[in-house]
Amino acid sequence: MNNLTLLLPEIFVVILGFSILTIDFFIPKNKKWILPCFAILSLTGILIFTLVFLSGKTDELYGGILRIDGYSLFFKSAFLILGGILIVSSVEYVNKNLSNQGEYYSILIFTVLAMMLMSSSGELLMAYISLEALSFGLYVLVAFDRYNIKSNEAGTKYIILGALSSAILLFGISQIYGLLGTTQFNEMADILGNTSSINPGLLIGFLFLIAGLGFKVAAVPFHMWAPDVYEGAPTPITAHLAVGSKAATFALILRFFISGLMPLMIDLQIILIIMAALTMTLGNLMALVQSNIKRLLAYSSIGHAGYLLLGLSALVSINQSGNFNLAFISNTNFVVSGIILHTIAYGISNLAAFLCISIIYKKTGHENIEDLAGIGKKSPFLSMVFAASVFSLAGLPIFAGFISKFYLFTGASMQGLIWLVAIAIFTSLISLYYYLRILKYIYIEKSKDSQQINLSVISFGLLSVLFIAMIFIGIYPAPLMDAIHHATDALSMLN
Amino acid sequence: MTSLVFFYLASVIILGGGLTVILSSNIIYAALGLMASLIGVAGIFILSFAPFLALVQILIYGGAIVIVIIFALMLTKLEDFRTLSDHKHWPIALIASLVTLGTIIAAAFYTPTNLVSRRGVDFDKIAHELFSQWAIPFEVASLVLLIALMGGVIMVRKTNSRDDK
Amino acid sequence: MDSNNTIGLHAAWVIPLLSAAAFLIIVFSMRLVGFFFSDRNKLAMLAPIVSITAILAGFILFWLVLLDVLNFDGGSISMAWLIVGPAEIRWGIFVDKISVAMIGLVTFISLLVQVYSIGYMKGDRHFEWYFAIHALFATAMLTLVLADNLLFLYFAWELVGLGSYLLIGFWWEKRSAAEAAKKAFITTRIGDVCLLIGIILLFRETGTFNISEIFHIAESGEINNAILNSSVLLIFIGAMGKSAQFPFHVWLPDAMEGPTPVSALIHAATMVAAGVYLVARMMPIFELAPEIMLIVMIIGLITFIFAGSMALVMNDIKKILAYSTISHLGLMMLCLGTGGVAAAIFHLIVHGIAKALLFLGAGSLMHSISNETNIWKMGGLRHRMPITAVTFFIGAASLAGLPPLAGFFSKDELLLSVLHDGQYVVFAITLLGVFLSALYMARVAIVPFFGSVPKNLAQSHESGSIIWVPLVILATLSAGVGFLILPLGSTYPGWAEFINPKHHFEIKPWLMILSIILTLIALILGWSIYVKKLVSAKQISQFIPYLHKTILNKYYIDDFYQWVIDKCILTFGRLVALFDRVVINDTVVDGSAISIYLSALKTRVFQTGYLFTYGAAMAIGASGLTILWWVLLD
Amino acid sequence: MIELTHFQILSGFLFAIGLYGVLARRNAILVLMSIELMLNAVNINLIGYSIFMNASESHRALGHVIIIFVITVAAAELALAIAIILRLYRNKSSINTDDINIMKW
Amino acid sequence: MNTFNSWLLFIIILIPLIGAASLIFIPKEQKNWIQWIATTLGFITMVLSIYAFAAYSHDAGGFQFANSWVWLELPSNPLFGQQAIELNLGIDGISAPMIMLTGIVMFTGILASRSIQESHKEFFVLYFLLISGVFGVFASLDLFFLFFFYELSVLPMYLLIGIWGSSTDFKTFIRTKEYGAMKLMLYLVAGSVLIWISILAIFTESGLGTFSIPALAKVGFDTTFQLIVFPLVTLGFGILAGLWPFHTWSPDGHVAAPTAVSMVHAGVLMKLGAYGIIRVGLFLLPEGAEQWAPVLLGLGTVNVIYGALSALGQRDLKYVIGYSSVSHMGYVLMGIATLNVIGLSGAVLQMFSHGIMTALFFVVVGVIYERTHTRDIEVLEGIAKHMGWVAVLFLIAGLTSLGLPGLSGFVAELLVFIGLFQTYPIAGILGIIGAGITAIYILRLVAKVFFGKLNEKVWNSLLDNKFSKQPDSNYWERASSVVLAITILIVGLFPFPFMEVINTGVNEILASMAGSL
Repeated sequence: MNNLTLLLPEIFVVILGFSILTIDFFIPKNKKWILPCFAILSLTGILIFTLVFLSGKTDELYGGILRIDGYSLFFKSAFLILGGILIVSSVEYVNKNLSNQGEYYSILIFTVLAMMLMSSSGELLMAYISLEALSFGLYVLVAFDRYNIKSNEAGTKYIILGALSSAILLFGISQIYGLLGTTQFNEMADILGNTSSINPGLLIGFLFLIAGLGFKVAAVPFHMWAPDVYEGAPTPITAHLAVGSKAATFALILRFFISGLMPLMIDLQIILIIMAALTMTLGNLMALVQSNIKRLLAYSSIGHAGYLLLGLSALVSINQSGNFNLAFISNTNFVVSGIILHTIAYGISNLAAFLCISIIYKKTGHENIEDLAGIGKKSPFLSMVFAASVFSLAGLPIFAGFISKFYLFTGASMQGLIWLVAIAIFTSLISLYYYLRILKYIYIEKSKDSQQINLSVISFGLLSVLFIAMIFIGIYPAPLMDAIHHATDALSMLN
Repeated sequence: MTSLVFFYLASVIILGGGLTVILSSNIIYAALGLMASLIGVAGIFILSFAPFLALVQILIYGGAIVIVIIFALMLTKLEDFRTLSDHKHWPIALIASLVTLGTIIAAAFYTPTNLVSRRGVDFDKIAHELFSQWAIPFEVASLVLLIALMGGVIMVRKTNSRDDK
Repeated sequence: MDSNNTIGLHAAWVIPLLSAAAFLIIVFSMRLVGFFFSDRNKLAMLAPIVSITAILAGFILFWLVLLDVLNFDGGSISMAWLIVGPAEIRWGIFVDKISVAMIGLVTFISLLVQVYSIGYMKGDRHFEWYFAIHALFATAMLTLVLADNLLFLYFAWELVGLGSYLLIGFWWEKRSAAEAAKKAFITTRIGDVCLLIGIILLFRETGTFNISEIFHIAESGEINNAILNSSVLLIFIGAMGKSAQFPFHVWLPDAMEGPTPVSALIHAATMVAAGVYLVARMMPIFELAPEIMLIVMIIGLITFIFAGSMALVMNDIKKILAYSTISHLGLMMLCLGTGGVAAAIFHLIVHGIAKALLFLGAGSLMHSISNETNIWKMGGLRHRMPITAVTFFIGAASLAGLPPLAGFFSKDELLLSVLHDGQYVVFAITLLGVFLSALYMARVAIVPFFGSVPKNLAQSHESGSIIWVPLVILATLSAGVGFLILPLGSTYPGWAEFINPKHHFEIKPWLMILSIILTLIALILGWSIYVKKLVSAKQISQFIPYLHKTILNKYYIDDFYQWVIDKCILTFGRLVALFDRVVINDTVVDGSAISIYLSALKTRVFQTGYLFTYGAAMAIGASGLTILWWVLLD
Repeated sequence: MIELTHFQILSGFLFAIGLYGVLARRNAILVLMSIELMLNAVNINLIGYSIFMNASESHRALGHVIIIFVITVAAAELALAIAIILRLYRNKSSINTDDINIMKW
Repeated sequence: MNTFNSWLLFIIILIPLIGAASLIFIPKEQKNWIQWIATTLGFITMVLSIYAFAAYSHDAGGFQFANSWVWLELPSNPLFGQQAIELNLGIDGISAPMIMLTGIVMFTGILASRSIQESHKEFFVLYFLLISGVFGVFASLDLFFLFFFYELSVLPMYLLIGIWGSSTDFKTFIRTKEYGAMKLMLYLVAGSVLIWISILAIFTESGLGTFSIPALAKVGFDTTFQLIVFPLVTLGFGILAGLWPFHTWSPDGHVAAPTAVSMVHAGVLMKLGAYGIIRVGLFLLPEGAEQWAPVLLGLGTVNVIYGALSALGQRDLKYVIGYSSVSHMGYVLMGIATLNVIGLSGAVLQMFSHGIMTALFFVVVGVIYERTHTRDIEVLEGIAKHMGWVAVLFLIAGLTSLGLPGLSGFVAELLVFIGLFQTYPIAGILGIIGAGITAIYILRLVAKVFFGKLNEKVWNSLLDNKFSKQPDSNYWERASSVVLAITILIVGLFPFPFMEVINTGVNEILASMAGSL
């Protein structure tokens, strides 16, 4: 019998979403701050509840459609935290630039729900429908700034290409369903492990599926929407796109690959390698010539997606043939931990960067790199956090990005992908140029006016939290790694 | 054999409708072509012993979607309805679609399958599956619809709030 | 060696340390005095007192060492400085007769020059600093002569160069002084580079820097002949640099930009002799390389003649003396080239004393006539400055080789040594040089002191006692030191035997007479040209105009060097710098960065902003990857 | 007899037609219509597999279930897309995809 | 005391980090507080670093003050079991002098930074980060942390140069500080890219699952592997050491950087590259080193001659010094390439000596630039008249640079030459010739800039009004430069105690090389 109580966290989140929508009717316009406060408090409550309630529980619902395990627990908590951070970072932006606050927050919360479901789904249809829920939320949120033509354009592009990608993804699912007869990850692994050769129909299935997922994580050549949409979306939503949707998709992909596609990985590896190489090269290269900061970070996040893809392609070691053996997957756990760590580190840094951008945008009304000039003087704390996030993204110590990159690359090179790692490291050198360019404008260029930027308590608090998180993970990642190892172990236990 | 005739008939309708959608220079024709194509798909469903799906197909697509599209068309510029043109890059589009087509068809021929003869699925079974095994995705789908609804409202409604300048 | 613990040996290493201590005391007190006393000048005399005390103590200790050497034949003592794997580098001293003689010379001349300087440098802005460098120089020079290993010698060698650099550039506010200091350092540096190469080459072959051990190994024939030859040659080039041998002689005349006492001490008596000393010291391995000995001789000869000819046409009194120094150093080298160590060292001492005397005398002259150096603007000063004049004459006559002054004996020994070697052609040319040297000595001694006194010099008068006392002492010595060549009693068997017991004192009367005649002819010629004006110098020069002009322009060697440095090396440096900037930096480094940037610019046109492109990329990407995968799997 | 291949080819053609439409049409709403074609191609594919599949009934029912989901999502997607496109139309007076390129490079 | 010793290195790394962290919380208006805290912490660190050197027992040898802490557990692996990344600290005879060098240069850098005009707080925060990174590299016995600290020391460079640096602008030749900073940063990270790749290669190839250097040294890698990876390591670290033709960041970067940063960068960070070649290249990949030594030697020789000639052609004082660093680092590379005790010891001593010397150069030039706002050799003349201290100290640095005996440069270069002559006499000769060229450019500079007649009118127009009372260096700058000068003298005159320690380290490296060959 399915123990539906295990879904309590999700149910609470749904309830929270609806209650916000409802409460919105009853509060006057000038009291809208109640909404985010309520949302954050509830999310915190749900987070604590989830941690207490789900820890140590391992179960599957409906024969594996949803999996409750350490892995999903880790990501659920991460997404709940992310939801909280996104809401906090949205408060000021939404207040100033957007109407329909209730809808905004509730949709945001629904996307959190969708992400939670993605991380725990163990089946393609469930994965697809929660992916769509996330996408729909994002379509709306991207276009939320209704009177901003960029936002409209971003929304249009996003939804049309999103629909195209979901058509492609669905075609892939249909092929897999038809040729394997199942959409369950576990069963797929069994079937794939038993069939000796793989047929063209399945190739289409998996590749179209990967194409659809690749669209979400902005992997080359499915990345082209990303810069435009990142640029046009309201800044907190850009952060969501860059962090939330990407992390959730990777959470899904990881579970899919490890519990479903492991037998196929030797064959799939080459495609992933090509995609990874293209993604990190192109993303970092194109970021060199950007002048809009959000667009720049969009390309940078494409580059980071490339690093994560590098991790995916290193799930099995290269130069091995034949069936599973010990050496073949001996380092898989290492790589998976690396991917998760990098996702987290990258997510935190990116959140900090986008938060800084949205604060600056609020004050200056511009998002071009040139408009960052003199921020270092105007707001030392803000610029320190911005600089830290930029360093972290560039992968320099003492920030989180360094250890995560190192860990990921070490794992990949242990799997024999040292050449791909070399490309990755070289692209990260290229990336340093544009990151430094940001720093140049922040600290070195002088601004025309000397108007101070005052941080609100909320922004200050959130920035400090992110800053400390970046540094803490950077110099003492052991606690986080512990949690990640638990998550990883849960994943491989299912294998 | 009869079924094959019907299948071809449906195929002709579907593909013809599809071609109208992508080739017609009049948008109303295109919308009608879409409708024809969708109804053709409903025919395929009937051939596959899935009358419920056919019904859903006609109701949702034929009844709702095409109407929505036509409404949407009415809300936008009417002038260029009859002068639709394609991109000047359409050959690339053609190549892309032909490559995809080639891949899919080649795969269809090269893929060994383990088949039985055509048979349907009981309506009861579908209903049972949908509301027991797939209850949660179903709930999530409702969430998707809700979000779409909210999104649609937000996008289109006029508000009196301060941003309506 | 059982003599390792003699008092003299310990005294020997104390000598340089005293001066080193003096240097440190002066340098620190300079700042302390400035710090504690507002009026620095009151305590300015502290510096000379400290430094002179040190050098005086050194001079006294010298006698102790000398006594020791006479009794025990010297010895060595050392301590570890650096131990690296197989290489053990030690700080050590080695006392033998040559080094003892050099210590005597250095301490003595230093002492006199420093005393002299109190008067000469009075009131200078950097008075204390002057004595500090003197002390530093004394330390280095004494270390140089005492060093028992080549590396330590090189160490001191370079420090001597530093002292010279600082003293030449003492009046650094004068552009010419700054340039001269630089030139001196760089020119000698070229020699030093070769010297260092030679030393390390020897180390590579023998595994030691110790001079006696090197001799030992070299004599046993364990060193490859080619390497021995090249290292000996390199060492000789080092000596050439320091001793201003042709073609490295250019720095010495310029070095006259320094204060005159400095020229007396460093650029006449001591430092420039270091090269000669080095060759003499290394003679055992030079003798193993006869080809190099020949080169030494030839270089010496060329220098002797060339510098002599230049000394003959210069007008600046200090320059004349400088060229004369070069010329005499050439003579010593020539002699060393024939193996005449004792003679060369003897001449070194004699020349050192005499030349110091001449320079100090010139300084005395200049001091009283407001630093005029052109001899043609002087004249008739023998009446105004009798002591200076007389001592100057003695010095000049000694160097010209007039008996019974010291120069006569030493020159005689030198000629004898050349003759012994059987180099008759060389001998003939040397005689020409001897003639030249007497001639220019006559010129430089006669022109300023005879004739009529120019009007602007009417006020000139004799210098103070602190200046003329050293002159007198030096003159006395210059006259008397020649007798050291003769055997004096039972403990002293004559110079040659003292230096090398195998040699014996000998006299060739015809040679003596020949040299006396030559000298006299030269002096008379000088007398008749410059005093009696019987022969016009101008006419002679017009007789050979091109040669005269060439000599006057120092054979264009300076110009050539200037050209090499300015046009070749500097231009080459600029070219390399330009290459670095334009090719390596701007083209290769920036170029690769820019090409990445440009490729990004080119690539970004694919991001058209049109949905069509984005969708096409996705579709083609998806099916393209599928096909690729399919192909790869088959 | 109708065979699986028929379904697959029909689906392939419809998918390709839809894809062509998405890429080649300039009117945003026509693009959406083409996407509907692609989704229907997926449905044809699914129903084909579902009825020919050699598996238990619940597995075959899954095909139908997926089709229902696809239809639902397609409808919702279309509605939302039209809403967003209309919003764009209000601000820009055009639904021509060629005009939607403020952001590029 | 033993507990203290085992924590010593950790404390040395930690103090600057604590300094950086604590300075963040001090309000930026409290300039005095900031400076005093920085100076005090710097002094303590210097004392500790000197203690680390002095207390290093050359009799015992090996890695001393060693201690390790588990930092991050790696997932257990069926191949090599449970492993962890450990913070593994310890110094041997090669790193001990480097630690001391860092301490001295860092402290003198702080003294020389008193004249920073703006944003003291940020400057010292970044400076301390840099310092902590440098100490970390020298003290780490773990490839991961070596790399970690390496990157940490690179991290603040861009801002340090970009904000507090200065641009060069002769009409025909312009280099902005942003350019210099960017180039330096990209170059250093380019080096770290190669290092990173080779670290990963070594880690993977060893199959031990550990980054610990002593453990990896025992592995004995495959010859082919060594032949491939050694050039990567050498190039990576070599970029930092100014290896030709990857040296161009060094002059441009050092010229643009503010005084203290130039000091630390040219003085210590470049050594870090050479240190890396020894520690990673020679220690872990001896066969590769053996095979590639001639190439390294050739490049080192080019460095020496090319750097010296380039320095000869410069107009900017700091560029001369920048290129002289390139030239002098050539000796280090040559010394390393000899692979014998003498040459290698010479290289290590040269690292120390050049570090101190170049720091002294930069202090002095920094003073001149601050007073006159120009570094143009064509403009400056005879400034010794008003800047006695500056002139004397510059001369000391210059003489060290040209290898005058009695100063540290001589001992180091001499050992390198002796070492070279044992294996590659021709290179040795070229090296000595390089020292000759050094004499030319240094003396030319001294004669041109410091000597000669001062044109008072030009001087007054150049001199910053702030300094019209005392154009010479102030007490802080004097203290800073005198400390450096005294160090130069001590090492030059009494190298024995230094060489004992260095020798221990070098012998161990070579013994381990000989063992694995």
